Amino acid sequence: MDHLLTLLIAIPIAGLLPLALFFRDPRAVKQVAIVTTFIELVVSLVMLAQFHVGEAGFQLVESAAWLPTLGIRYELGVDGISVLLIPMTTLLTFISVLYSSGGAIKERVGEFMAAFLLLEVGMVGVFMALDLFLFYVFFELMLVPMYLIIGIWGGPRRVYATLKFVLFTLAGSLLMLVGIIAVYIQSGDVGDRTLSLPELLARSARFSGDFQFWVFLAFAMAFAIKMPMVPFHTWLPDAHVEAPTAGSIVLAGVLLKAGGYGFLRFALPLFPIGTQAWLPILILLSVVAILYGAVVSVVQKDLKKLVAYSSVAHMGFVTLGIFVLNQQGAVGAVLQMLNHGFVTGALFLFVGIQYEKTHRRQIADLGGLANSWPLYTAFFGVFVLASLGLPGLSGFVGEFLVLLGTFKFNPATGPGGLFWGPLAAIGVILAAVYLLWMFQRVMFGTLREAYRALPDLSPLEVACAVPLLVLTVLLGVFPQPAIAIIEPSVRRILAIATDASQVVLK
Amino acid sequence: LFFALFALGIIGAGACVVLLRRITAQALLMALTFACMAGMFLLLGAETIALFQVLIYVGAITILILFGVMFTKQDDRGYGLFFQEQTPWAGAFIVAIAVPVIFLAFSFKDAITPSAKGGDLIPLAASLFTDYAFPFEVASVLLLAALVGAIVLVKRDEP
Amino acid sequence: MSLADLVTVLPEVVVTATALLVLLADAILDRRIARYWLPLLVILGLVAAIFTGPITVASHIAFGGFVVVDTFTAFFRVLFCILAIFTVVVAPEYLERRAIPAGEFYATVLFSTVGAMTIVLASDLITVFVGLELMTIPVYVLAGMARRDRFSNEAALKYFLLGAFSPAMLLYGFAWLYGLAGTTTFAGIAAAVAAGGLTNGATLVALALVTVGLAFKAAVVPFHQWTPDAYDGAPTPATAFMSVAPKAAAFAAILRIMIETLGPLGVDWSAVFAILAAITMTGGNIVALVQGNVKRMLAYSSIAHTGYILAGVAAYQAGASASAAVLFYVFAYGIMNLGAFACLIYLDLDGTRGATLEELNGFGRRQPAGALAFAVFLISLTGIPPTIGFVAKVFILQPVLDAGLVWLAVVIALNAVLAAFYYLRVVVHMYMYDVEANAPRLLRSNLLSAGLGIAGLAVVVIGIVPDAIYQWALQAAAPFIR
Amino acid sequence: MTVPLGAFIAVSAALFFIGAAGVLVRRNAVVILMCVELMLNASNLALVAFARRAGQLGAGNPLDQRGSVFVVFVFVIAAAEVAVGLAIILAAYRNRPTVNVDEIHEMRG
Amino acid sequence: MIQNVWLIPAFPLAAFLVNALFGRRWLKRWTGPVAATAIAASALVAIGVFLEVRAGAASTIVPLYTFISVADFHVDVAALVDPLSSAMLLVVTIVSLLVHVYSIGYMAHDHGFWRFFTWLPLFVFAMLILVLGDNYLVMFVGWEGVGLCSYLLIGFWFERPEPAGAAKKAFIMNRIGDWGFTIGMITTFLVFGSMNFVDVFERVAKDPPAQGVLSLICLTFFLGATGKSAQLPLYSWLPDAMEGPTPVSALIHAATMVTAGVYLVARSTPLFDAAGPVLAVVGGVGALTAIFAATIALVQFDIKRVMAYSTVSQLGYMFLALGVGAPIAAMFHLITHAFFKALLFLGSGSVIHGVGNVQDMRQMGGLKSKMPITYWTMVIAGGALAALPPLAGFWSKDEILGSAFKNGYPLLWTVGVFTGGLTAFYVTRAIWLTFHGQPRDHHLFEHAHESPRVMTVPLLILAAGSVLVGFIGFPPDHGFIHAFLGPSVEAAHAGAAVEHGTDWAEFLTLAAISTAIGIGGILIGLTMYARGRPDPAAVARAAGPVYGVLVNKYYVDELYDRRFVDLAKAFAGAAWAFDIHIIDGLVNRLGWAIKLTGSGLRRAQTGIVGNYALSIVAGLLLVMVVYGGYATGWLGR
Repeated sequence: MDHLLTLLIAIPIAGLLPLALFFRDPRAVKQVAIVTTFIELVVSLVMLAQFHVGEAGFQLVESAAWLPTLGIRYELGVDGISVLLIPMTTLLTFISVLYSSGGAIKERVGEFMAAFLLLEVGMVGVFMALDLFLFYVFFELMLVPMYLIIGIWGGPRRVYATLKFVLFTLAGSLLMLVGIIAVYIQSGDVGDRTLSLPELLARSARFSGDFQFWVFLAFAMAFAIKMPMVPFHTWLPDAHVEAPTAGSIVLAGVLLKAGGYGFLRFALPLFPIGTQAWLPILILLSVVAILYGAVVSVVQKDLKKLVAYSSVAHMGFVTLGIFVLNQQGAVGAVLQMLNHGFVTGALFLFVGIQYEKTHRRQIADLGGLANSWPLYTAFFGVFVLASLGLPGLSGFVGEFLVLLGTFKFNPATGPGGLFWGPLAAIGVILAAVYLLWMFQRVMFGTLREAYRALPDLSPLEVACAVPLLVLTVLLGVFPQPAIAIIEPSVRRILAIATDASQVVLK
Repeated sequence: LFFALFALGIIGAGACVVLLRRITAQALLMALTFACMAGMFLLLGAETIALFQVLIYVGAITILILFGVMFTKQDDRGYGLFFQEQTPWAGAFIVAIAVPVIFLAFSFKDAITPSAKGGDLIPLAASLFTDYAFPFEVASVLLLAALVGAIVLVKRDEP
Repeated sequence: MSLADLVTVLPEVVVTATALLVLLADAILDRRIARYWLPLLVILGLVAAIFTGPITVASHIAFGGFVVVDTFTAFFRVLFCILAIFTVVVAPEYLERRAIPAGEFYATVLFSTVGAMTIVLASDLITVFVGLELMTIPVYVLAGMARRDRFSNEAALKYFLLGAFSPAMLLYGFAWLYGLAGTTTFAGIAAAVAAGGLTNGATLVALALVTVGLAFKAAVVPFHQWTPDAYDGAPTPATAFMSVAPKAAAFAAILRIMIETLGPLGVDWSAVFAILAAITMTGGNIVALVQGNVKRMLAYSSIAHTGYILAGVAAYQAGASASAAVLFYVFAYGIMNLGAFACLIYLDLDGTRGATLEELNGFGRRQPAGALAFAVFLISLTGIPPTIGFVAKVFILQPVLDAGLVWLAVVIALNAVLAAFYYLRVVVHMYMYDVEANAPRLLRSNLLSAGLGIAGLAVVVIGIVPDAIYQWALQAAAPFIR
Repeated sequence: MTVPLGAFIAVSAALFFIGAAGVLVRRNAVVILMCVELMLNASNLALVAFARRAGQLGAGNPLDQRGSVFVVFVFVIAAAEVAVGLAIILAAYRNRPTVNVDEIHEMRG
Repeated sequence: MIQNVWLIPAFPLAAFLVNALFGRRWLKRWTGPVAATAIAASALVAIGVFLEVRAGAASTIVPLYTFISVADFHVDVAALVDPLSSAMLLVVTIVSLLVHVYSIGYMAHDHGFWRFFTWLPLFVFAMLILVLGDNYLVMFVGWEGVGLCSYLLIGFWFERPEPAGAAKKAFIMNRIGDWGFTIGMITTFLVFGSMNFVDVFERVAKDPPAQGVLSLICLTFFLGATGKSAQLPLYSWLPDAMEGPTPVSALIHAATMVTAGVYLVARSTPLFDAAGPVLAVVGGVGALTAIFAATIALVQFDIKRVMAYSTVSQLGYMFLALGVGAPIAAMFHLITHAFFKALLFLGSGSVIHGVGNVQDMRQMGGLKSKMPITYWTMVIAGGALAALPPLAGFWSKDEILGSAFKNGYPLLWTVGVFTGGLTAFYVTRAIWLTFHGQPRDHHLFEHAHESPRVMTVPLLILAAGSVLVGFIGFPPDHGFIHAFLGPSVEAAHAGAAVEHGTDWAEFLTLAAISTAIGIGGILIGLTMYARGRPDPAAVARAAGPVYGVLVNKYYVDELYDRRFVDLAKAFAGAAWAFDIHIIDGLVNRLGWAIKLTGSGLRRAQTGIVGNYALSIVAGLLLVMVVYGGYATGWLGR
């Protein structure tokens, strides 16, 4: 089938219809949502199966005129990077919906599921869009549903958190919009104006240095806020703390990836000169994020906040890997994105489960849970270990490759890999510190009477966790298949991004 | 000579309208201004316009205003209240703009020969009903609309 | 004046006729019947007007060159009719609640529409001025139509006094233009300007006066202050109408006069417009930010939108895309802003003033359909895809950047963030807070819901496939390419 | 005897700004209305003067129609405005017996 | 057989999976046997492999699958079978087997039985990966794996705070070491373009890179080693690790895991040889650690802690050996130590088990009669530790000291010998306090009993080992082990000592000296504790401050736990405050400022028409000015 990607976008929208039909009946709504997201998951796997491993370029491309007067196209396609991120997205969405249908969401189920399906459209679309305009549309499309999900089903300070989330993201993305239009206009200097990525890359001419400098900044702002990179990260803890479990899972698992993905997909290949210009600052910020995020995580009192700050650190590895501009780094970054998607998603899932049972999230109020919840402890433990980068679990491979790339990083001026590498590696130690300390305080020690009666994981919750667990282990033990998919595309992007032979306009 | 007279009349009366405090007097002075304006038009050889001027302004509008004055109780309170607090500012701005503008006004050099030689009625009417037919119609609609509006606004609520 | 001439202005004739018919019908028909038939009649008339006028035509002169019907005219004719229809659709229940004479209301709306249409027909200063007045005077009336309501009175009074003051300036500016060019037709003036005879101080005076006069009509900061009070106090349907139609007309006039007529002076005025645009959008947003009353907040936000549109005007050197952007934005703004105001009609409060944020709490539960529509309009006003508001912003940004006004583009972007704050806050109150005890009663109105539903749908659909409209706007902008 | 066009324009300008000043400084709605009328008249004067000038330059009729026609329309508009204006003032006066505009500021901020 | 070497780790892994999945619900008590049999199986395979290698099979690489391969970076999961690894395999599997068997008895009454026997095989698996890996990355995987298992097993009794804390401490300290390992490994790749031992060693032999780089690599690796093998400054986790079950201490924290560091350095001998100066560091640290830990061990009363510090000290010996360029000696001591230290732990475990979970020696005494087997095995082990000929410890340790002396490190030699004396003293003290003299706690004494056979049998086997293993190093310098390991570790300077035969004279003198000192230590111990003169308490009082320092372990824990941790927490707290008040604060203030401006502008909206008109006029003025400005050009165009 040659419209697979469009299908991926269409399925959730189609799911809205029956949803609207049974709007008032929670059970039916849940079933509809689960079925829809499951079909979506299956289709995305089909897409993965259809993908030809080893080819660098875009595959399953669909292209049609959208705004012919402006030469803007509806252009979809996947390459080695997105073809893995999309199934991750669909899986996490499915799990979120599955978990939420288990009673985590009690009121306005219809609205919730609708928001989630819309959200899925945006998330899937972001990873497939090849036209900058289309990409932006999907990028923003993720915003509103998440805004509602946090704002309606969130915690006590949800309104503050959700507004903060939206304003931060908008501030960045609107600047990016200006940048996109600037690109559109500049592209007119050779041939017709266009925003289609393949088209832009195909044109041998490059934008002028100054132009790249500023436009890259515009793009970088959007992605850096989305990632989030220090110092634009402060929306993340609030958003996560207030968001409902499912929201946190998807927010951490997928939305943050949009930033890293955007860097790789658009910022690097389109603005090599700009990249070079901003490289030092971005590397610095990445390393700062790794250390800073970890350090701040150590003293967090709220479980979700801790995981949130740890995400900051983890995403620091992603940006670091991207901007050392070598294959190990970039591949590591992508792997780290996948890993973070599964692991942090899982961590939020388990924090959520724990909260559902105990109604406490302050680490101080917990303790000794391992005594009554062996299953929970086992799962949670594995994900914690994966998150602190234990070899044999998914966290390690990505971080290791990023570090390797960092060591290889050897700029003409300024500190090189042998300076950044060890610094970044300290982050790995710190990860062990805050995660294990948290684990000790929450799971170990004597169990409180109040929690003695609480049940262990329910079958549903196990069902949600198992796929993530399996993937975490597989990615950790057999990363090569994934790498084989990712590497060619990464190589291609880096080739473009580091190719100086391009003609520079003006 | 006439010009000076009329100009004096216009400006003087206008100023009084702004400055005086007895409202009826103001209305009458406004009428005077209009009258002088008509004179000006005569000087410029636009009898018809002058005629309209007398009819519409000196006649209709002044009457309307006077009605307005009658209908609304006028409180003649202290001078301080009678001008707005912002008067100094207003004066400053107005002067700042007026001076250069009036100065620039003199940049129109051509001389005008005041003559009573008129007869602009026919061409005026003609153009009004041929070339300007459309705006004319629109204007009539405008009057209608104004009529309706006025009625709607002032009529008492029907039981 | 021949029959052919009349045919060219058939839509205007039709609308006028409808107005008279309505007055007549209102006079003779029985209240209860009138209730249903008047709106229907008006809508039929407007639809007829849309179809009696050509949608797209090559430039076509009539009335001895004093009326020009071109693609631009056609675009705005349709737009004005649509807006009028929308207004009439949302109004009835409200008018009834407020005991506002429906017939006169509709008629006045129609008169104002005719005025607006006249403006886009005009080919010389006189017609434009008459048109402007014909458009505005009825709007004063609309504002004051809730006779018993002090706020309505106040709104009307303020609007009238200022609305009489600033056109005097406009008129005086016209007078000088006439004096300078020796003619009142756009073509003539343009020719004179092109001849380059107009670089002396007197021109600047005229230019300034004209600018101010038009800026006032479009509610540009610092000539905007009438807007909040007028919008706030006027009966809500009237507000909905006056917040869009006159503004659209004002921009039509601005395009005609500033670009088509005074274009060659551009270097002078485009810079001023750019500055005004920045001030306007920023000022409007910042003040809107601190409003507690949604109606008033929307009033300020409409000022901010003026700023965005003005940016498009300022970028007119980018060519057709600029004018097209203005047209498209005006179109988009018309639908979403009218819709947003109309959504307030649901809330049945005493007095004409709008609901406060608190009164909107839990609106999402009490009136799901209306709330959804409102949310769509708000999101569109914010400029988040996939809505018409988003594409409109994109279309504006493109010429702005094309004209090299990067700073203005950035200002627009940042302003959009500010706007997001207060627009989304409304959504927050509708969906994220629970209903309060003293929440106002809700008006039940299928007609209103239907109208809003269609508008909301349009906002989204056009937001996804805007190409047709944009192309139309491009054609409409054709007259301004030079 | 001839009078320079500038003089006429100057007079009109003067009147115009007198009117404007009136609008700014007076508190009585009716008076403000009068001042607006003054401003309109100022425009009229300018228009006619210009028309005359144009007429002199152009052949034929000594008075250019455009200007005079414009003036006529201004008359019409002025009349309409006054009518509606007074209506509004009266309507307002019913609910709030004052014509002092700066006492009418319930809506602000 | 070698081709099937992957079976060795496979069995424990299988056991782990089986027990993990079915242990809690179904297997319960059977998890023990399952694990034990699995280990037994892999032990058999290990023996097979060992025999083949012994038979002279060339060192072979058994690839399994590609682990990571990006651009020029390529790493397989592959096993390197050579004498070194095969020997290690043997030790690991056998000791593990014994410990498993022993644990079945020791843990019999623990409610976490199944958990124990889930983690233990996992540990063995990881350890075997560590041993077998043919490159640093895979080794690192095992390296972290064992770290994890030690974390899990130290924290086995997680309900109590101490084990949980100790576990965390262990893991984090190891992480600090691993930081070094990571850097070393990546730098290795950057320098040699590979992580496989074989390639790296070839390249370093062919064209050695700059001394500085090499030193960096070795130092970082050594940092890793200190973490894992509890050397200064990262040793302090090991004593705390005694919070774990005793068999764990025996297996992980005595016999196998802690020796990983030694194994790493021995593996990398070619690198370290190339980087001369670093060796000195290694040796120095080793010696320092040895004496440092031994002194602490002198005064401890918790029997397991004595053993722990002794382990640290013995590991110090091994590093000393490596430092003086005698990797074989190091491995030799590693092997012997594995046996007698495991025995010591299991023995003390059996005591603890016998007296009902008491570890304080001051409450024991006179247990000799109650538990003879334990006693005698302990004595043998103690002898081995004290390096009494002809027990195992004697040969290995003496070889270390010997090579230290011969290769020209007299200072290290002296330290070593002196430490030997201390060792002898504290082991004597421990055994005496435990088994001899009058029982100090009668209640406890009454209930004391010999452990069941399942525990004593392993003791006996180990005892046999402790006696005999030493002879694989006989005759000194030319024993079986030297011939066997020589090729794999001394590739750099192959068979340095082989030309001339054993120098018996030298050997005997050195041996005599050290043995004498050892016996001296024992005698002092005996006199003090058996005769009570000089009375230990008196000595302690006399020693005064010194004694205090020793009892408090040089206050290192205080330093680490309090100072460092508190500092770190304070810093982190500051960072968080910064986050909230500065970074986030700025954002909120911005919003606040905007709102303020808004309400300011709002006041301009007075509601008075006049003012509005005024602002219009003002605007007019403004516009005129700007127009004028552009027209006259003073605003530019």
